[in-house]
Amino acid sequence: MLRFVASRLLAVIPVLFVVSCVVFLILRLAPGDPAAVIAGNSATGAEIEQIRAKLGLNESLPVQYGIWISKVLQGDLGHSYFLNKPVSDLILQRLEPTASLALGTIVLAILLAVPLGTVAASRMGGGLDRLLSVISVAGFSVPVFVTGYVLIYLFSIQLQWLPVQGYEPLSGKGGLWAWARQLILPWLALSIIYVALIARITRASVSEALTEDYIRTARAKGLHERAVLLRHALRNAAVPIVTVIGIGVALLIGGVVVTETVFAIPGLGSLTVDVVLNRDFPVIQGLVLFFAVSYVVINLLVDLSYLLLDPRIRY
Amino acid sequence: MIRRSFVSAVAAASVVCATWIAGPAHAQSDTKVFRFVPHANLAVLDPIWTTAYVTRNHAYMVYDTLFSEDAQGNIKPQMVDTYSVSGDKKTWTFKLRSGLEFHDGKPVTSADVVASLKRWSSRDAMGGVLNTFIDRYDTPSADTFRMVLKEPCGIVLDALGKASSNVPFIMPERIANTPGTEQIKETVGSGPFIFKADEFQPGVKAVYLKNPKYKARNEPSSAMAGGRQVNFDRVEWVIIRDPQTQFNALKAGEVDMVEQPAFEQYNTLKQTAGVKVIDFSPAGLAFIMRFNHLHAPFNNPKIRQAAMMAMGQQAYIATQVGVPELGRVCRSIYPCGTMYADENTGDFTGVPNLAKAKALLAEGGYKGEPIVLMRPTDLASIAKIPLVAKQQLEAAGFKVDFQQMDWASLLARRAKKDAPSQGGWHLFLTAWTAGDISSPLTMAMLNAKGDNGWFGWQNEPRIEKLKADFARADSTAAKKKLASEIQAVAMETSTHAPLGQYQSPAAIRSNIDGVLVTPGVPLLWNITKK
Amino acid sequence: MTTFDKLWANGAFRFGAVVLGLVLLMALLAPVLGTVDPAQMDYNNINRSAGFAGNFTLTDGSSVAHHFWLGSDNFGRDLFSRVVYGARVSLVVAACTAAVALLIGVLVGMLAGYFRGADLLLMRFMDGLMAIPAILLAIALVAALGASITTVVIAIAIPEIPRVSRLVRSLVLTLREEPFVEAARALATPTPVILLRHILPNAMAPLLVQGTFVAASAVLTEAILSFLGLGLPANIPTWGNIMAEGRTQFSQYPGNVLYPALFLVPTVLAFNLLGDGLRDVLDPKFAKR
Amino acid sequence: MTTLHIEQLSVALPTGADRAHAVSGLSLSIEPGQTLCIVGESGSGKSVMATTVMGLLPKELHATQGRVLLNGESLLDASPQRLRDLRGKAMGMVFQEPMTALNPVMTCGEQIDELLREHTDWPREQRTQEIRRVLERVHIKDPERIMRSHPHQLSGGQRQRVVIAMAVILKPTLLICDEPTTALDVTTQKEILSLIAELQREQGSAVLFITHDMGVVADIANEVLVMHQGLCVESGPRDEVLLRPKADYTRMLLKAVPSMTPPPARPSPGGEPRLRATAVGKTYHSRDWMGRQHDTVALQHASLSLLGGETVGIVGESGSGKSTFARCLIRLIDPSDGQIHWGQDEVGQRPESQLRPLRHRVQVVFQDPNRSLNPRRTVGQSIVEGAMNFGASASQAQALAEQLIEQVRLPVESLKRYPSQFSGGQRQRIAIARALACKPEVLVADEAVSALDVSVQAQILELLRDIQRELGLGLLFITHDLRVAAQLCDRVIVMQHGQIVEQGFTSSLYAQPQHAYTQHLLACAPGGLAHVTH
Repeated sequence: MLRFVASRLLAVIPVLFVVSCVVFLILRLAPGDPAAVIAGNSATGAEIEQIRAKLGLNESLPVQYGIWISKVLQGDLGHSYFLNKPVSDLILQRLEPTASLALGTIVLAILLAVPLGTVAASRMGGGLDRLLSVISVAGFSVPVFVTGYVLIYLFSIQLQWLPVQGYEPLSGKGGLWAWARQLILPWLALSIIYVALIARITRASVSEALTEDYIRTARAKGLHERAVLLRHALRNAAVPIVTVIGIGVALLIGGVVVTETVFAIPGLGSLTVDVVLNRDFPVIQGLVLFFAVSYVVINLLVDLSYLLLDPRIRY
Repeated sequence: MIRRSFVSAVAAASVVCATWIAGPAHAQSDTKVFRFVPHANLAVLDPIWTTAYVTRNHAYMVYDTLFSEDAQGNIKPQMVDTYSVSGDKKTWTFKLRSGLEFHDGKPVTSADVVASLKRWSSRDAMGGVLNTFIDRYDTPSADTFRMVLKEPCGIVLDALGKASSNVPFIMPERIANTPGTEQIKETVGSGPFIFKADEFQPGVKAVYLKNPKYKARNEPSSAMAGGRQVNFDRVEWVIIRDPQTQFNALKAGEVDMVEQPAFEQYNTLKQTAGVKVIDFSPAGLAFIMRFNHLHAPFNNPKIRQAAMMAMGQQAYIATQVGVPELGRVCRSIYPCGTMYADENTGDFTGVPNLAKAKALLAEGGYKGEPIVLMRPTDLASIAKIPLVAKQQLEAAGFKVDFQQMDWASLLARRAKKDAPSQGGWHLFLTAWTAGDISSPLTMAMLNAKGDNGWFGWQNEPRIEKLKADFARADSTAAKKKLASEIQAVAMETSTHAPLGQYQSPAAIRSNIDGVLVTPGVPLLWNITKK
Repeated sequence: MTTFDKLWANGAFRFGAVVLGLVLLMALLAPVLGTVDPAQMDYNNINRSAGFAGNFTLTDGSSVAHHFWLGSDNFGRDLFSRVVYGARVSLVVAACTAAVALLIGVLVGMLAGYFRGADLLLMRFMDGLMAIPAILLAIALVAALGASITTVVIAIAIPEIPRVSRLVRSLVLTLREEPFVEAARALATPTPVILLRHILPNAMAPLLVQGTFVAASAVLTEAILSFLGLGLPANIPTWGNIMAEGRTQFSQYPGNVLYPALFLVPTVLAFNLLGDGLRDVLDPKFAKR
Repeated sequence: MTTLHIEQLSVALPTGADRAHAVSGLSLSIEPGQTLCIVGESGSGKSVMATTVMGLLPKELHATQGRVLLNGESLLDASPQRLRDLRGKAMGMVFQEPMTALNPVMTCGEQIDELLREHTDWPREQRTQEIRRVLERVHIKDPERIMRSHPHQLSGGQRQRVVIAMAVILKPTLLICDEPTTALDVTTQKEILSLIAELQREQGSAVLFITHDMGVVADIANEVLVMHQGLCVESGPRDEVLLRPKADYTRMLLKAVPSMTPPPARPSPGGEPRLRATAVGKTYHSRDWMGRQHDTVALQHASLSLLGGETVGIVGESGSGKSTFARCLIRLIDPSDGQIHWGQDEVGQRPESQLRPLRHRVQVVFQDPNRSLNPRRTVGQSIVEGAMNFGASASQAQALAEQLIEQVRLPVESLKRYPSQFSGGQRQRIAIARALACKPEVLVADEAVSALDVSVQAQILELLRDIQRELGLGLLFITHDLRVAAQLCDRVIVMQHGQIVEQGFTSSLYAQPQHAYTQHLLACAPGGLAHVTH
């Protein structure tokens, strides 16, 4: 087990190297220049040049990459061109909101999607199956900013139950309740999408499991249909379901820009868009490294969870 | 033995949720806290290092200025108590008010002032002009500093009391010594608010506390001048990116003021309960279109003239602003309603004259080569005007190659002098607040020093000479005459096309009063909340 | 009963096919459905409500009687025309994205599945590709190549390619062991022929299913890109950028967002149900049930 | 009291099936301690009848008439709740596929415990103790370890024992066995059959035993019922039905079972060996998660030679290495050591590119008819593939295909149709035609008939003999079925644990087997009443 985990973590190095090189090149080759953005509207060409020189953007690409990668290896992700803050602080600051948004959404999605998919699978092809499929897929078919606005209109403006926007840190004075209140609407808006994703995979893999011989054995033991469905079919369908949940978490960590914009939640998604639009190179590169590592770690956790779910799998 | 069924478990959970949700609705809006939504995300904190408006607005909260402009545009002393000018008008002596203190408790000294002025003038256009006149600075005592000029200069006070970017804010010497091309690391000023650096979350919020030791002047507030009374203990800048969410947050009372709500929401805002619309900057903003003077066809004045004849200001106002009463046609290159605005602009009327445009095109020998018109996709405030320009230029017979890109790419491409077909450009459009274009010395488009002028790189020595005379003129009447002459040359050589003036009113809760009228800067002192 | 009859008998597939057929028809017949030039701005017809009958000024200044079935947006453009023409672009984006993602995904997946050596290299690269956030890729591409249909298609397709290639790889790994593939090897059939003649046709069913899901998410992602100001330029209408532009005045004129949604939601729904139907009928695992 | 009594039972098939009823008008009864054997080919409805008794019919099928009484209680109109109480307690069932019958993600102990928790309210210790006792009763050596281990860690035989333990732990009055030993090796089959008989004696339960193998019927049945197309063709005491069959169908079935006594040896055809293997071996190398290398030796120094016109059989149980040896000979896998010759050319260590021109010499027919033809290509396209690979033009290949399809006794129109439209037997014929398309010198049949019904099996064997005689092919026949080998092969090679233990002429080897393993194998072959069957 340890060797497997070690080898997977070591495999991160080449991926990180490839990813950082690719992103480094995309940024330098794509049009747009941070110095121009900093100088602002009424600057002149000369001023932009001065700022470029100060930021070291006139060095050759390999030199710039060398400087950056050597600093990263010592754990210093560098400084943002704009925000006068180390990149690591920026990411850490945005971690809690993104994590709360991501975890809440995934938990809610699983609680809704797994039963939905399992029931749909048990009544495969029936009216209920089609109805549940349409509901779960309908969630997936609406852009999240539309759902977001409608939810705000209903729950914040009309019913005034929940706040429109903002994020209260967990450690804030409001404590758990203030934190949760802010996130209920975004959780709902987002989880509708992931319910569709997870429900479809659950429906597919549970109905596939129901064709297996051990289901017939379970029924021959006189078990109630629900026990057969949950303890036998669902447990065997767990591996593909956990895989799609892993993908979901990776997407959520990557930042759900639109939801963060609509609900004004300071997540990694909106930070990504800001820094990319401003061409804040160090932060972009830091973010990409963070996403790459989190993506690989999530995949590793998913693979390790397979060990718990299916004894046949050994690494 | 059958375990609790799954369905009933979920039902019980949802009942609990329902009671839990319906807790207290509103965040109670405490009268001692003011929540403000700026027009853009506050990122850079150094008002000298960048000309970004949001950084300038932030700096007005934290820093103080030697002089400041009042509602009528006159420059009034602020940190300066008394000042005198020598007979030969070459030596200005300024004495600071007593008891001025920085937020870190240290007193404000003349050394701080000189260092701040040096750093400011290394980056600001008007400061640059002032520098050409200055021989040296003297600091005879802690509260007195002297400016010795090589020859008399008419814009000393205009410069020291300058309203818009870059404003000569006064910083502690240790910070002001940072070179102009490097960002300052600390935000310590002597202004009415103290910046809470530890609570600053870029892209999320910025927090300012009332400065108890601030010694406000006792004159009544008028624009930036006068006493700067602060009626709140804590001011929070809440960054909300989405215009619809800004609207909802204001309506729900979660924020007290939105600096720049989307124009489309103007009518609804006026009818929304608990909300009112106020215009703190009547001079507003103006759209312009800038030509690239280096490359064909716009290096030929006739073709530039033809393009200007095709321009119809009404269409720009209608599509980008959309609310008739917020926009107005204004032929002058200076904002109508400000000191130097002047209606006589030769043939340019701001109403399309297609016949004349086509004639000029023919005269200029335009052979239909495509005009590269750049459009920013991600800056909502000016994303629509290029579409109007494309339509109007095509109506006049121009062929337009429409290049869409994000703002950062546009800024980078705008700085390139290459030919339009090799990554350069012919035309771009942008907007300026009144404060930036009310004086010829601060208007970027009038920087006609060719290769090191403003983008578009017009080389027009006549404009530069008139600007130098303007700097020496000492009477308002003389300055007015020179400003009109500058506009005449600008129109003759069509430096740029003014495309209409508009206001961008703010939206505030109805229990808010005392928002000061300024040339574009939202000032958060003097405001009261019942 | 041919495969098509079996497919038609499946409710989900039927709903999907019918709706997509209607949308395709609407897109093709756009010019004759009482529409005007979707990009034409007429600023004295701004924010008309649905059903308003007035006249619409054209580029050359003349005006024609026009019925604003769905009203107009804050540019004064006819919303109904934009939605109808928008169908064209949205369908093109969906189809091309699915095609690009499937094509490259199949190529990479086949190579990785059949040749051990290529497997490690390709899959690590795919991991790398998946680690780059899709939004960053989209922004960089749109910034680099300018906003056009091809860039948007590439920007949406690239994050889908690793998923498709992973699916193809797993299919190839299982199909490789099938006796009819081994028999082909015994008959001395060259490897590329085995891949194209024996392996690919049997991987078609799950691939089609994945294709429909990619198409569905493409229409949505285009809307997200437009929301961020990175989608197609305003003069090329798509459901995504109509909604994105209309969002600032959602409370005042919800029509700008809701009317395109009335078209977008059923289309994405149709793509998804088409996929579910295909999977239930064609996928051998399910046929056994 | 009769344990199971069925009267005029009919089960309807959904519309569009090949006949109206899966089971029509079936009657039978089993007394406690008795074993009724239902015998019939696939599709005869025997499994549907068993699932009807257990009340496990899928949604599409339903019993239209008749009565099913378990100890006098009618099952057809019992409530689902009542049926669930009976299943596992009053009636237990054992299925055909032991490899997939157990839930892979639960330990065997858990799966039996689940049954006890369902039907009894015994405390945990009593349940665990009961499980240990029942596992001992089904002769599982180390019950503690088996209880904690997952199904994939057990052999086929062990898994079937766990299923049986689960079926009998609550001492049901009726035990239904649906082909419980078909997927097992001959030796394991014998142990399972005697285990069922032993449990039946102890518990006095009635056994409803379903099989298609006449040998098994001969070993264990008290009463026999022959089913065909859902109807009861004949029923009665075992000796009556087996020795004096009245129905033609029963007679046909008995005749199709190949006899255990091989015909007299044919003279060796002589000539150069078409296929020669000397000391061929195959070892699989794998690294586990701790990095330790694991070598599993699948095949060791196996040699053989095959002449044109001669049939050599390779016989052995699953895991004996016979399939690995065959795949090495066809060069679908690379042998670790030893030499292989196709005619004069050595092919053992050659790379694929050099092998390709020689591949037409050796062709193969696989076991599973459903997966040996590409479902997406027509029969004609599959057959011509080999010929086209070796340069035949389209028209030549088409002509060859028409000639071959008739040679395997299928109508010419079938060339245009898809494999899914053919029965298992017909698909094997197509596979043979495909193999013959490139005029091979050697044909390797890897369990080519074991997935077919006995009657169909007989026709395919007949076809193989004719083709060999007409084309003078060398035929290498791999099977676990000693009866088939006896009738088809001139010489037989017996393999165990990857090694050849004995080889010789079929008649002498069957009469006086030298090696202990061969003797054991021959003894275990079901149908002890050898004299009965012929």
